[in-house]
Amino acid sequence: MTLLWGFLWGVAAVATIAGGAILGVWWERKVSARIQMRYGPQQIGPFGSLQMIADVPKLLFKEDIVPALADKAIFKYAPLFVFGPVAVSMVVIPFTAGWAPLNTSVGVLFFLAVPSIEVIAILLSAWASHNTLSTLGGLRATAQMISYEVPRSLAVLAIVLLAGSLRPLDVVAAWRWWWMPLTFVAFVIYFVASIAEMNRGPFDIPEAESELVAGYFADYSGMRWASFMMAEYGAMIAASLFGAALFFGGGWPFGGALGVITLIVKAILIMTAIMWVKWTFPRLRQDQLMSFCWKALTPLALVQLVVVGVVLVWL
Amino acid sequence: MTEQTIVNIGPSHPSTHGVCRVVVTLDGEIVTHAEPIIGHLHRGIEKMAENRTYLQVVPLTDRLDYVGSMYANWAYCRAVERLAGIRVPERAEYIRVIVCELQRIASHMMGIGSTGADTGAFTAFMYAFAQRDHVVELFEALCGARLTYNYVRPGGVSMDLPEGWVEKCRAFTAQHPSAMLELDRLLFGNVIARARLKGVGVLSAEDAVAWGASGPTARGSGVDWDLRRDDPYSVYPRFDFQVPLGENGDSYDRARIRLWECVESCKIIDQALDQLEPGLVKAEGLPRLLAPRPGDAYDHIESARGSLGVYLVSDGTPRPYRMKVRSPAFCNLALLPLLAEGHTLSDLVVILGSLDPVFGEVDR
Amino acid sequence: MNINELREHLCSEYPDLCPLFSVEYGDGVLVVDASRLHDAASDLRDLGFDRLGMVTAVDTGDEFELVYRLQSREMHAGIFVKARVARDIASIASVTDLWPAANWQEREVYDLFGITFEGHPDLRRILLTDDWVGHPLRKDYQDDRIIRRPDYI
Amino acid sequence: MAFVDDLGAALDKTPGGGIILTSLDAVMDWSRGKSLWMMPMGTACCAMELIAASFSRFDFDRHGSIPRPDPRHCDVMVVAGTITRKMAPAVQRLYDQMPDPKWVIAMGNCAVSGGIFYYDTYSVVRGVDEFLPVDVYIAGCPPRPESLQDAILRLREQVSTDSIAPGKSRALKSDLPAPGSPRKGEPSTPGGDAG
Amino acid sequence: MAVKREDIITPATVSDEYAPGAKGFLQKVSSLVTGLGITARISTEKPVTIRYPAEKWTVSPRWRGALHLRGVLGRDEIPLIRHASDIYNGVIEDLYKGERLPPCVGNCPANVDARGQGFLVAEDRIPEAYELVRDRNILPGVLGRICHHPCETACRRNFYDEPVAIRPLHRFAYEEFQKVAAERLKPLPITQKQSVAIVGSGPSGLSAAYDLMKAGYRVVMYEREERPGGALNTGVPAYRLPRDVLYSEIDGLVALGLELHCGIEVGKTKPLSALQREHDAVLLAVGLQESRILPIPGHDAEGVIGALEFLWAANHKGETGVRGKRVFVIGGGNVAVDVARCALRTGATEVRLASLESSEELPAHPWEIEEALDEGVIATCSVGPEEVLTEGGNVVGMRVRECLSVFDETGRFAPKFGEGLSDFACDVVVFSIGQAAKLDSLIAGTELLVSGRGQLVVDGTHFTTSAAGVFACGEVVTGPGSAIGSIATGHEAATSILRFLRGESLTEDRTPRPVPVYAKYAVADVSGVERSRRRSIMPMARAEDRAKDFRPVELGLTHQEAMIEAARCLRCQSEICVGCTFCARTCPDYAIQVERVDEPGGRCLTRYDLDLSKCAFCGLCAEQCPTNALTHTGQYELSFFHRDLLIFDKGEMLRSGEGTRATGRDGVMPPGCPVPPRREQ
Repeated sequence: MTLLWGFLWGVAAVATIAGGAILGVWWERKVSARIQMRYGPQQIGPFGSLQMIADVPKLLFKEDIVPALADKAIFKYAPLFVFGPVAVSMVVIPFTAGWAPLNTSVGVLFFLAVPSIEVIAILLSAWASHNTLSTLGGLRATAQMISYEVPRSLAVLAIVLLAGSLRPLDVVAAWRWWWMPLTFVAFVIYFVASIAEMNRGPFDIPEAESELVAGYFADYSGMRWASFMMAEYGAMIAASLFGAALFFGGGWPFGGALGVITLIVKAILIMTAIMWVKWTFPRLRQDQLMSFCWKALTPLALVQLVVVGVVLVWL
Repeated sequence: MTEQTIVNIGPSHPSTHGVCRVVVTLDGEIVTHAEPIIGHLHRGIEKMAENRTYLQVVPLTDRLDYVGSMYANWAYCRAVERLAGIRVPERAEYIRVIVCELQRIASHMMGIGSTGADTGAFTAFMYAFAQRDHVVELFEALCGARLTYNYVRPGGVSMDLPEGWVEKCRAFTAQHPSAMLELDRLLFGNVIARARLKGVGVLSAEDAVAWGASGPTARGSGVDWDLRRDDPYSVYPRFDFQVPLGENGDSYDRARIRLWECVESCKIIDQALDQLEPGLVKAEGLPRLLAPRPGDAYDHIESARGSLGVYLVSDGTPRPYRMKVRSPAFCNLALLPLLAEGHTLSDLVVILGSLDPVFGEVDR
Repeated sequence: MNINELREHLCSEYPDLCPLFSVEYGDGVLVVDASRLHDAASDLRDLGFDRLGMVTAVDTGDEFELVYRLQSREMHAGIFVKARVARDIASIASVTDLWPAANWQEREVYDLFGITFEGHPDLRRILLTDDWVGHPLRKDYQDDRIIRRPDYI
Repeated sequence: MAFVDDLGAALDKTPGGGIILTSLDAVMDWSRGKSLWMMPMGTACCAMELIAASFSRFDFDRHGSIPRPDPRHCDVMVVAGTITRKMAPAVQRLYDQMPDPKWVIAMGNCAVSGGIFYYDTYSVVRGVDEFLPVDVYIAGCPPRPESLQDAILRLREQVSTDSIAPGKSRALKSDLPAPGSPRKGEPSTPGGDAG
Repeated sequence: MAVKREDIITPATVSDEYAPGAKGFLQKVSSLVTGLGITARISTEKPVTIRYPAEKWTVSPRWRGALHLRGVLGRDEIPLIRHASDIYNGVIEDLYKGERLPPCVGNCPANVDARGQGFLVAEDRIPEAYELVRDRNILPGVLGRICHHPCETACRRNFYDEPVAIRPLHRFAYEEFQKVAAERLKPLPITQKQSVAIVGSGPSGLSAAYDLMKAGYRVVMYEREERPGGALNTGVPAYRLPRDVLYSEIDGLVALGLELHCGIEVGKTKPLSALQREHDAVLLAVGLQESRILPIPGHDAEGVIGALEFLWAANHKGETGVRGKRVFVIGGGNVAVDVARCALRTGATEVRLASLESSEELPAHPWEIEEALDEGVIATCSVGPEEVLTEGGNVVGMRVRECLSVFDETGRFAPKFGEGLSDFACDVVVFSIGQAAKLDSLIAGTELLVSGRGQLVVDGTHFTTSAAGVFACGEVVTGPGSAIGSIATGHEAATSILRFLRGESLTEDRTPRPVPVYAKYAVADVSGVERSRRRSIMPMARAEDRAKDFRPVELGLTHQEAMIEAARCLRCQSEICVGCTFCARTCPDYAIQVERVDEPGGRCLTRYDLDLSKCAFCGLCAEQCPTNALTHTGQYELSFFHRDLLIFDKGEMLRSGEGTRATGRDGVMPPGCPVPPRREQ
């Protein structure tokens, strides 16, 4: 029974992520266009919102190229493992007060841990492509994603510390507005680390267009490539939702369906901010990225943790 | 020492600015050797010029440095004029200065923008390109082409300024410096961009001179050498302008010099427009077929990339016997192996971008 | 520095180069023997010509004329150095040791004219593919792939 | 494109599959036509206009066409600029790397026929159609970005006639020269005029 | 955000560093915020995108798009500039403003349609060509020999190779016309009651007379000499202008209805006031009658003579009294050269031409000087006359002073002399430094005014004098000038008279003749030019032969040569492609191929192929198209499904240049060529 329930939730999550990614891509194209003094997609649907509807069937029916030198089995199925964890991680998001698809006591940990499986998939796909640039991209991605787990987790830990629970629903329930100023630094760290986790600008080093062409997915075409893109946008959506839930109180101040909408609006704002950052800043270099993680973000997260601890003690 | 990887970048790669192939030997992510392989755009223009009349070579020179066609036009025309002893009317010289300074802006916008794109700041590229679009529009109104102008001709320029052009040009120079200031804040003031550009690809002044670097590449290293001021040609001595210089010789200096040169170019354009007087724009009585007496001549100008020279040999027929283009981008690109060594792959791209090569000119 | 001052300066420092100096179209030209080119170039560099602007060659029919354009920052002057080499033994000393700038430029001349530069560290083709046959800028270059533009003026 | 080919072929053979095939074709042609991602194969001057085309002023994104640097993600290769003999193998290779269905736009006269570099040069390929199947030719040296937009819109016309079933593509209502008509404009020797 | 322009100062060094410590940290953080702020601000602005294809970009008028032809030979006729004299200036003005005025027409003082002449001659419609020229140039046969041809100077052929031989074609047209003159010269009907008297039968008077006759007026002309022609008769040497040509052309005019009375000197034989009474208007075209002689020491000695007198003697008596003598001609103008050459022909042993100007600045036409030098005239340039050396009242020599410069910086005549003196031995000194009018007897008894310097008071644009109904034209108004210049004034004066007779305002709606400035051409290098494209060479008598007598120097073109020469005309500004092939020649890519047939009656452009796929869009072809037929279009939508569609043939080149798309779809069928009729041998 649980299995069936889980399967159904999985399908729903995949559908949500796919739909969300489609809209996310459209939103990104519009946001980046406005920042760049352009209009962006315009011709299909109102404001070009159905542009991705045209893109997806096309990608679906594109030739599925498997390079001759690639490790065929791994090459073919690695994209699934990129997309899967992101989809699965969605199930713990507390959409509104008192309701999450999967209400588990280690939900926060689950959310932080499960998407990390993606790293393995990325490394596999990069390796399987048998392409120097892809391999470099995969290696970069691995280093980056594993490193940024640390400040990200520490930042979330600040909230967990305040809430006293790893259950996302509990965290949302315990959330108070004054947490916002208190954990602002933690949110910034979470925000930055999430961007790095999902390999987006200014941390898109693994797929750096101007250096590695497309990095680890350089040799993927059609739907397989689309699943990488979907994973990226899915991760962005998941991170935005989760961030909105944890740092901005989920559906607060509303509950029920209105709470879901509030959460989504908050998440869209965070997503827009992620895009805004991407389309404003240059890209960091690999070593700078690592030193930024270990020398700036991680200590800062620790400091934040201490501050939160002090506040808790003082209370 | 770990095993070395050989990575092949290009010839079609988003950040090689054209069709350059760089064979990079990597030790981890560190470049131990970068070997640019050029010639993918070698079209044999110098050979073709030998079977074209002097006038017909002008469109060919357009295709040399396609980001700064006016320069190649001008350098070539100066060589022809020197060879054939043509005196250029003053108005034509002013117009040449104006269009070439506009061209400098257009070209530098491309250079700065691609520096942005190389470091991942694509939006800065868009902003720079929007400024370039203004210049391109001015050129379109002037000579009817957006890129390959064929405007500067032996003996002057092909057409006089159209009506209302001066006002449009003034409107552009009025807004351009503040746009540049904003771009400076967005790109060169940014902490990430500085981290990416500063200390990357440091070129010493001695190396710059010995390797024949010129233009912003040399000036970034503090080599105070600008043909417009130090070997004055045309009407440049009549203008008051400053030559921006760098101290460190890194990619940051090379790229940022371009930005400030644009501001200085605006100054020159304003002064030139003030001093512009009516008159002829082309030397009178030039026949369709120029046949300079046998001899050779060289002339060079300061293009956006450095000192661009044209060496012409005439044998007395209406066609050049030999044309050689001294391409600044070619000489600057030769520095890449020197600069890239010891940096990461990401930096290699930035260094290549900061040299701002245009492969039409490198390969000819 | 104008051309006469340059001539005086050159004559006072290196009297042996003086008789080779002439003026064409306002530019100083130094015509040297191919065997003496490297010495002359070295002298000129010591004189203050710190930049090598251009190295190129002209196919004059039976000989190649190598043209070096030197530029001096302090003197604000430029000078040509020309040397002729025979077509069948087209070879001349490289000036890469004096100016590293000559590296690629000499490779280009080698590529397009087939003139070898002795002492060049890395004399390979640069613009054309490595398996290219012939040297295109020679006047007698033959290539079936060239379509001659009809002679029409 | 194995899956699609098989599907198309299967539908074509199945009785009654024609209807499904037609509607599927309609969906696919619409989808492909509205989402022509470009592989910018910019080598020379035209590359500048190609860049300009996707930038603020001309904004290809409006048509759903975005430039992707990676051939694997692209549908249409825009060959913009002179292709030399040294470059041609690389272009060929990039084309081969693109997944089917794929199209080629020859942008600018250099890519169409060598253009200004047709005569007297030893290193230029006279037209990219010597080794790639070109779908749309754009004249211009360089063409305006609008020309490229026009070409993309025209390519949509052509894409709209494609079918996923092999050999089922409809003929494009275009003005192709009559079969067997001599190629116009071949160079002849000058003369015969009194000018 | 807006920063003042002045506040943007280039830093001394661009290597900017963050401050150390906390300040630097703040700078770093604020740089991120600044960046976000800039992108946020810009994202609120309106995008700069052009929404193609809904919004189409209007390209600049100079846009170099796909080429198109406005018209082609064989389908479109070349317009002949043929209008009544009184609206002619307006027509020229309109053409000039519309940039449709051919340089040859524009540069001719009388605006003779040389382009139309070329067209008609090439079509073998030579009598029509003659009549077309005669409309504006009353004596084509005469001017075809003596004109200084400003048309050829401005001819656009100069830019390509050599000018079209317009003047020899006038002469050729005259010679051909003589064969059919009898049937084509019919008296013009007199439709008006009024009549006009013209004093003087020089070129200006004749042209005015023709204009008035065409308008239907009776014209009576009075000439002082026994034969008509004015200065052409008295001044121009016979080796340049055989008198029978002059007389036969004037006879032609008489045949058209001109009443010519020779041997009547108005003012002596018949008073001017009588003419004013008899006729409704009087036109004075009396020319200049007197040579100017410098009042230097010895100017009244025996052997000093004026140029006009000298030439009169040479032309009428064939003898000037210089046989075996040394002649010293002072002056550098065309008259001086004529004098020198006449002196040679009348037996002078040595002829020396002394001019103030240096040899480059000589006012005489270079070809005249060249011919004179060929014949043995010695030129002494940059000298000013100082004194005529006399001995017993006879000339024995000439002393001259060196002249440093003739004109000052502003271009005014202000000769500067040096110290150097030199003497030349000679027997005859001819002053050829200008002429003056002698009007006292003519205007006696009328209210006409003369200025203090003896010149008639005339309005220089409308040619009215101080007396109503009396007009003046020709050199008496303009001073010494060219024959074609006089003819131009004749047309203008005729217009004034027409308006006067009709009672219209002289000035209203009257466009002054525009004098466009055309580029001066350097001599082109024609070494690489095919034979067929070069100018027909006018056969000349050998220099040694011609220096001895007054037989014509130029021998004329044959029919064949003339036809070929006329076909060389580029029909400038006609906006009809005539197949001159210069676009094809100028094209750096050999993208254009042009062919035409030149059979009279079937002249046609048979082929015009533009290979758009090779075109570099450099604009060189359209820039130098002499006819402006080849133009750029604003078309920028140039995408094709097939490479062959990029080759535009003649029909597609004639497609509409409006709109933005040049697909070749709207191309029309190439217009066919008329079948050339077989020429009768």
